[in-house]
Amino acid sequence: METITHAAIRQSGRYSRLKIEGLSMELLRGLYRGMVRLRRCEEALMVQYRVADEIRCPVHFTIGQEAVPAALGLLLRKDDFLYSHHRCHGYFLAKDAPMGALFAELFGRTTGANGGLAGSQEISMPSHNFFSGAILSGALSLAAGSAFAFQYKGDDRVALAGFGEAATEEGIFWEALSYASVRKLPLVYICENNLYSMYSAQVNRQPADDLSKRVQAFGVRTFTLFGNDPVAAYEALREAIEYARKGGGPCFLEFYTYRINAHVGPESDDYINYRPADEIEFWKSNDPIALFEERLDHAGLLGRSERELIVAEIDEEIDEAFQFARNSPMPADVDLEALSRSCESPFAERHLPLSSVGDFDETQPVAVLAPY
Amino acid sequence: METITHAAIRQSGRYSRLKIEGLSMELLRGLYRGMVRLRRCEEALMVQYRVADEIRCPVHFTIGQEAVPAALGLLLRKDDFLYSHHRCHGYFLAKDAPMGALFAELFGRTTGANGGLAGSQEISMPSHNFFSGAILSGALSLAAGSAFAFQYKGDDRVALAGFGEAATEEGIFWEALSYASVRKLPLVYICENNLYSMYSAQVNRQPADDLSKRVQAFGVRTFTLFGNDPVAAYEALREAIEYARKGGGPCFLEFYTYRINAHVGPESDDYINYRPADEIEFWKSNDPIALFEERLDHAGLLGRSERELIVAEIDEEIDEAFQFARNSPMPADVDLEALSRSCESPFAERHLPLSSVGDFDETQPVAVLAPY
Amino acid sequence: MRTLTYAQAVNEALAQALELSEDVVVLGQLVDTSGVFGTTKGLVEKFGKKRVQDFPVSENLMTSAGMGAALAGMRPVLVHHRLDFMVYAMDPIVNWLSLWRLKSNGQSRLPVTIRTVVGKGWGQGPQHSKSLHGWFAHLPGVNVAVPATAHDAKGLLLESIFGETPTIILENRSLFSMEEVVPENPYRIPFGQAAIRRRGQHVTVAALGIMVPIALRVAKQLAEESIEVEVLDLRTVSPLDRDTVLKSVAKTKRLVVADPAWRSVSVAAEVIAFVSEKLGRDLASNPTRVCFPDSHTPMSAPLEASFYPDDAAMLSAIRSVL
Amino acid sequence: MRTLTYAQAVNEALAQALELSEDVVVLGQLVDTSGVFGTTKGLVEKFGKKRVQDFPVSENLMTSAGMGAALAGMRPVLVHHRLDFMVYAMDPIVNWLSLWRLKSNGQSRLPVTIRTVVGKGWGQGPQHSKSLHGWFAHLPGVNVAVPATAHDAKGLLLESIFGETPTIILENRSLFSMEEVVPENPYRIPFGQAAIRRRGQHVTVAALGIMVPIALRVAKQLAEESIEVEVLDLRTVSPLDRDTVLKSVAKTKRLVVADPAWRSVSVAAEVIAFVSEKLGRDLASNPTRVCFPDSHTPMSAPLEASFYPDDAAMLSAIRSVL
Ligand SMILES: Cc1ncc(C[n+]2csc(CCOP(=O)(O)OP(=O)(O)O)c2C)c(N)n1
Ligand SMILES: Cc1ncc(C[n+]2csc(CCOP(=O)(O)OP(=O)(O)O)c2C)c(N)n1
Ligand SMILES: [Mg+2]
Ligand SMILES: [Mg+2]
Repeated sequence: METITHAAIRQSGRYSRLKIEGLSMELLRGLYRGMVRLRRCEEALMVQYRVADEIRCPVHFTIGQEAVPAALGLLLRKDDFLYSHHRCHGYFLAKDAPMGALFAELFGRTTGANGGLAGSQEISMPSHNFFSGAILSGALSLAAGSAFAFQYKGDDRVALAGFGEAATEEGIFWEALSYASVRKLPLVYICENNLYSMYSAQVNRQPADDLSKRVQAFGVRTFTLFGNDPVAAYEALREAIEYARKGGGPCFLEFYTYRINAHVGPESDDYINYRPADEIEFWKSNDPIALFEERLDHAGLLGRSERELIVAEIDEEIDEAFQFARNSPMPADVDLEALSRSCESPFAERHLPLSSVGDFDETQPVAVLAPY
Repeated sequence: METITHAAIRQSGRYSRLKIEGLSMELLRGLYRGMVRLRRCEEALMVQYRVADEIRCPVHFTIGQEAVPAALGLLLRKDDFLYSHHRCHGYFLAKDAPMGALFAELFGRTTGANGGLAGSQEISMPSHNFFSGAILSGALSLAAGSAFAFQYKGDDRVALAGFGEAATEEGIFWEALSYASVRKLPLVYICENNLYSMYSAQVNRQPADDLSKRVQAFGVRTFTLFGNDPVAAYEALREAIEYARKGGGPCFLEFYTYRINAHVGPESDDYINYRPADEIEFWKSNDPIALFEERLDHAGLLGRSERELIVAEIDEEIDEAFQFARNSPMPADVDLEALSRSCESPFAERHLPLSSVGDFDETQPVAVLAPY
Repeated sequence: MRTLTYAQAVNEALAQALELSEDVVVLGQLVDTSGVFGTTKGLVEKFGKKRVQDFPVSENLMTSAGMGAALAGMRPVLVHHRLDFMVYAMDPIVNWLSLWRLKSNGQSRLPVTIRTVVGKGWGQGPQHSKSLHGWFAHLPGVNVAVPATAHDAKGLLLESIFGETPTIILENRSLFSMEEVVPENPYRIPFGQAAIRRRGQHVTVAALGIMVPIALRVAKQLAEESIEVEVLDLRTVSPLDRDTVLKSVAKTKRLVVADPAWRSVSVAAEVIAFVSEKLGRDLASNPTRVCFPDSHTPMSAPLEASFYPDDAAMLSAIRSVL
Repeated sequence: MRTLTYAQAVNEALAQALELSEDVVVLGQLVDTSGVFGTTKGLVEKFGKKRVQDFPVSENLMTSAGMGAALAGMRPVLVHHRLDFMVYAMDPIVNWLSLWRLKSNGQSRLPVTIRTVVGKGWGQGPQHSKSLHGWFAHLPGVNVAVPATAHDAKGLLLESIFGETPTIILENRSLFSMEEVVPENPYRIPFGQAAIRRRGQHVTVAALGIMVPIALRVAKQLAEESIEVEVLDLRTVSPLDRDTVLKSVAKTKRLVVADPAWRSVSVAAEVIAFVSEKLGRDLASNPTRVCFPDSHTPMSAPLEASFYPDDAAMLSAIRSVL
C-alpha cells in the first residue's frame, strides 16, 4: 500500500479513487447505512444538545469521520474488544452497542450504557466489549493488555483501539507499540489522523506528517490511507484484523481524515481561526457520504429511493432512542462509595479458609539489608 | 556511518578497526587517561566497598564501558549540561567534576558532591552542570528541557544525556525524542547499549537490536558504533556535539558495549546465568583499554613506561580521593524538612509589594459552567 | 477600585510575569489558542509564540522538561486544562522536582510553576474532575496553593513564578468567573499564610478553594442568628498555616474543616489531626469535616449535584459542632 | 508449625495462586531472574515463562495492560522492585483502574494486584524509598494493604488476587527476612480488618507496616512498667478498619498512630482525625503520631538512621500521651 500524507492528499485534489466495482450489495448497503446512521445520530444530538439542557456532559461529535467506524462495524466479532477515547460515538455504534443506551447515557439516565455515571466521553458497554475513556492514550494501552490476554488464552480474538493522531504523542503509545511488536499481540490500532488536537495542528506537535513511518520502524505492519473512502477502509481493516487474528502480530492503520464539527460541543469553533478556510472547504468537498453517494449514483446502485428508505429507518431508530432516553429515570440514591469499590473476593470466599492473625514474634531481629 | 548491531559485532569477531593514525599525542593520551582513570576508580571502589562498610549505598560500576565517557570528557564545555542515571561515575568524571567529591558522596560525607544526601546513583554536581538520578529515564527528559532553555536563550550550549538502552523503553524517551526533533533542540543522546537491563536481554524487551533505526524514523540524526573504540567514539561524539551546537538539531548515538561487572555492587552476578559465557568472553577480549593499548604498542606510541606514569598519577589521585572522603565529617543535625523545601521568593521579595487579603464578595453568584 | 474575575486575575499575573522577566515562559497544550478558560487569553498576541508555547500531548515530558529548563535558569509556567491529564506527570513531580532540593543538598533552585485546572460541573465525570491537592500536600518538597479568590490567584501565582521551589497551583474552573477587587500592579502573597475572611468567636471553619465562598455565605446566614463563624481560607496547603488555625480554634473551641476533596486521608484530616494533637482536649465539641464522598465523580447531573457539598451540608456541619 | 520469612510467604502465595487459576499471571521486570528479594524465586522454573513474565522497563504500560488483561478475564499480579518506579503508572491507577468500577456502573470487575516493594536502608536515597500508601488510601476505588508480617502478606495477597477490585500491596523490603508461623495451605485475610497484636488497657497504638514490630517491642518493654499498650496492626489502609480503632480507643482513651510515611496528610492524620471526630472529647490526652519527617530520605547512613523513627521515638510518643 502506498504511503500518503495529509499534504499529499491536499495536493492531489478532490478524491476520485473510490472503487465500488465488484462489491456485494450487502457490503455497499452496510457501509452506506453505517455512515449515514452515525451522521444522523450526531446531527440529531447536536440539535438536541441545547434545546432543554438535557445533555449535560462534554460531547465530541464526529461529523466527517464516518467512513472508518462504518467499515469497522462490518468487520468486528462480538467477542473482539474495542477501545476508544472521547470521540467515541462511531466506535460505540460500530461495536453494535444499542443507540438507546448511548443516548440515555448522554442524558444521564439509569438506562444509559453506564447508568449515567460516565457520559459521552467515557462511555463503555462491557456486555458488547466496548470501552472508552477521556484520558489519552488509555485506549491504546488497555487494548494491548486485552490483546495480551487473548494471546495468553489462545483465543482468536482481536483487541482494537480507535483514536486520533494526538494520542500517539503520549509516551505510553510507544511503550504499547513496542511491546505489541515484541510479543506479536493480536492488536489493531486505528488512527484517525484528522490533523488537529483540539486547535493545534499536527506539524506543531510531531516531527512530520508521516506517523506510519515512525510506527513501521517498530516492526509493526502499517496501512496508510485516505480516511474518507469507506471501501478502502473496509479492505484495509479486513486485512489487518485477519492478520492480527491469525497471529501475524499487531497492525497500525493511519486514516487521513478531517473533523467538520467543533472539537467539542455542538457549536462551531472555527471562530478561533485555527484551520485555514480552504482546508475546511477541501475536506467538506471530500465528505465521505457524498463521495460514496456519487459513486453509487454513477454505478446506478442503491438509488435515491432506496437510500431514503435507509435514512427513514435510521431516523426512526433515532427517534426511538431519544424517547427511550427521555422516558428513562434519572439515577437517584446511588451509594457512590459502594459503587466505587468492592471488597468482595468471591473466588477466595468459596475456596480459601479465613485465617485472621498469625503469631508474630516481636523479639526477632530486624532485617539485614542487602545493598540493592 | 554504517548501521551495526550487537549480533553483527559478535559475528565479525574481535574488533580490529581501531585507528589511531594521524591523531595527536594529546588526544591519544587524553583518551587513554580517561579510560584508565575511570577503570582504576571503579576497581578501587569495588575493593573498598566491603572493607569497612563505609560505602553504604547502591553503586553501579562501569567496567568495560570506559571508552564513551573517556571520549566525551575531551569534548564537553563546562557550560554544557550532562545528565545520566545510576551508572554515572564515568559521566561524572567526564564532566570534570572532582573525584574527591565523588568518593566523599559515596562515603556519605558532608564534602560529597551532594553532602552525602544523594549517594552514587543520584549524584549531581550543579557547579559542574552535571546531574544524575536513579529513575529511568529522567536524564533524557531533563536534558531535553535544558536544551530547550539553551535554544530559548540563544546560547550555543548543548545538553547531553548518557544512558543505557533500557532507558528507551520508558515512553518518556519517545516523547522527548519527538519533541527535540520538532523543535530542533541542541540535544545529544548517548546510549550505551550493553545488551542488558539488569538480567534481562534487550531482545526480550525491544522489537529488535536496532534502536537507532527506530530513533531515525523520528527525524533525528543517529550514529551507530562499536562502543569500545574510544577513537571512533570521540569522532562521532565530536561530530554530533558540533552538529547540535550549531543548531542542526538533536543527535542520538548508540554505542554497542558491555558491562563486565555486576549490574549493581562489587560482587559478580554471573551466578544468575543470565548471560552466555562466550558472550562475556567475547566482550572481555574486546576490553576497550586492552584494544587501545594494543594499537598504541603496535604504533609505538605512548609506551609502557609513559603509561605507567599515567597510572601512577591516577592512583595517587585515587588515594587522595579516598583520604579526602575518609577524613571528611559525616553530616549531622541537618534540618531535613528545611532542606526539602524553601518558601523563599527572592525576586518577588525584592520587586513586588505584599498584599495580604482581598475583599471577596460572598453574595456574588456562583460560576456558570461552560460545557467543556 | 477595579474588579477582575479569577480568570482575568490569573491572566494579568501571567502577563506581568512575562513582562518582568525574560526567563518566564508559559507552556501547555493550547495555551496559545484555547485561552485556557480565559487565563492565557491574549498572551500569545502580546508576547509571541516563543514566550507562550503550545506543547504536544506529552504531559510527562512537559513537566520534566520544565525542570530541565529551570536548572538552566528559566522560570517555566506549565499549564494543564485538567489536573487529570497531569497525572501522567507524577514521575517528574514525585521523583525529580520534589526531591531535588534535598538531593542536591540545597544547591539547585527549581522555580517551576504548575498551574492546573480542576474540573467541576456539567458532567465532567470521573476523568475530568479530580483535585489531588491532598496528594501534593503529603509530598515533601513542593509548595501547593489552592487559591479561592481572584486576588489570591494573582498574588500566589506571582509569588510562585518568582520563587525557588516547584509549586503546584490548583484552580477550580467553577471559580473562574467570580470577581474581586484586584490591585493592578503586580504583588505577592507569601505561601503559608491563611486568610481570615470573616471573624467570629463561636466556631472556626477552615476552608479551602471552592468551599470558601460556601463557608462565607453560610457564615453570613448564621450571623443573622447571632452565631459568629470565623472563616479561614487556608489558601496554601503546603506549607499549611497551622498557627492561624490553632489561634482561631483556641478562641472558638469548635472546628469544621471544609476541603473540596475526597474525605479520607485529606488535607481536612490533617487539619483535624494537628488541631487535635495540640488542642484536642480543649475543644468544646468534636471537630468535623465537609468533604466529597470517597468516590469518583459521577457524570449524571443529579448525582453530580449530590456529590459536591452545598450550603446545606456546610450549615449542618457547623450546627453539628455548636 | 512451620515458619516462613515474609519473602517466602509472598512467594508461597504467588505459587498457590498460579496453581489455583490459569487466569493468574505474574508480570514485572526481572520477576523471572532476579527473584525480587526472594518473593518470585523459583516461580518461572515451576510455572514457565508464560505465567511468570519479564516486562520491559515500561511501568506505565504494564499497569494499564494489566487492566486490559483483567477486563478480558485475567488476574494479573504486577510487581515493582520499588514503589518509586511505579510512579510512572499513576495515570492508569488514578484515571483508569480506580474509577472504572464506578464509571462502568459496577459492571466491570478488575482483579489487578499491584505488588510494590518499598526501599529502606543502605542508602536507598530519595529515589528508592518512597511509601505512598497515604496517596492510595486517599484515592477511591482501590484496596490498599501494608502487611507487616509473613502471615498477613500471604493471606492478603491471595485475597487480592482472587478479589474483584484493583489492589495495591506495599511490602517494605526491611520486613522480607522476618519470620512468622504461616499455614501451608492457601488462606485469605479479608481487607478492612485490623489485627489486635497485643491487648492492653492504657493506650492504643495503631501501627502500620514496619512500625508494627517497633510498637510490639516497645509495648513489651512498657509492660515491665505495668503499662499495658494495645497494639493494633491496621494491615489495610483501604478500607481502614475504623471500628476496631474506635473500640480500642474508647477503652484506652489514649492514642498513638505509627505510620511509616511522611507526617502531613498521612494515614496517621486520618486515624487521628476520625478518632477525634468520634471520640475527641472522650480522650484522656491529646493524640499523637509517629511518622517520618516531611522530607525525602537522605542517603548518608547517619541521616538515614535519624530519618526513620526507632524504638526510642515510639517510646517517647507513647509516654507523651500517658
Ligand atoms: C492525557 C490527556 N491530555 C490532554 C487531554 C485533552 N484533550 C482532549 S481531546 C484532545 C485532542 C485529541 O486529539 P486527537 O487524539 O487527535 O483526537 P481528535 O480529538 O482529533 O479526534 C486533547 C488534547 C486529554 N483528554 N488527555
Ligand atoms: C523507572 C525505573 N524502573 C526501573 C528501574 C530499575 N532499574 C535500575 S537499573 C535498571 C537497568 C537499566 O538498564 P540500562 O538502562 O540499559 O542501563 P545499564 O544498567 O545497562 O547501564 C533498571 C531496570 C529504575 N531505576 N527506574
Ligand atoms: Mg486529531
Ligand atoms: Mg543496559
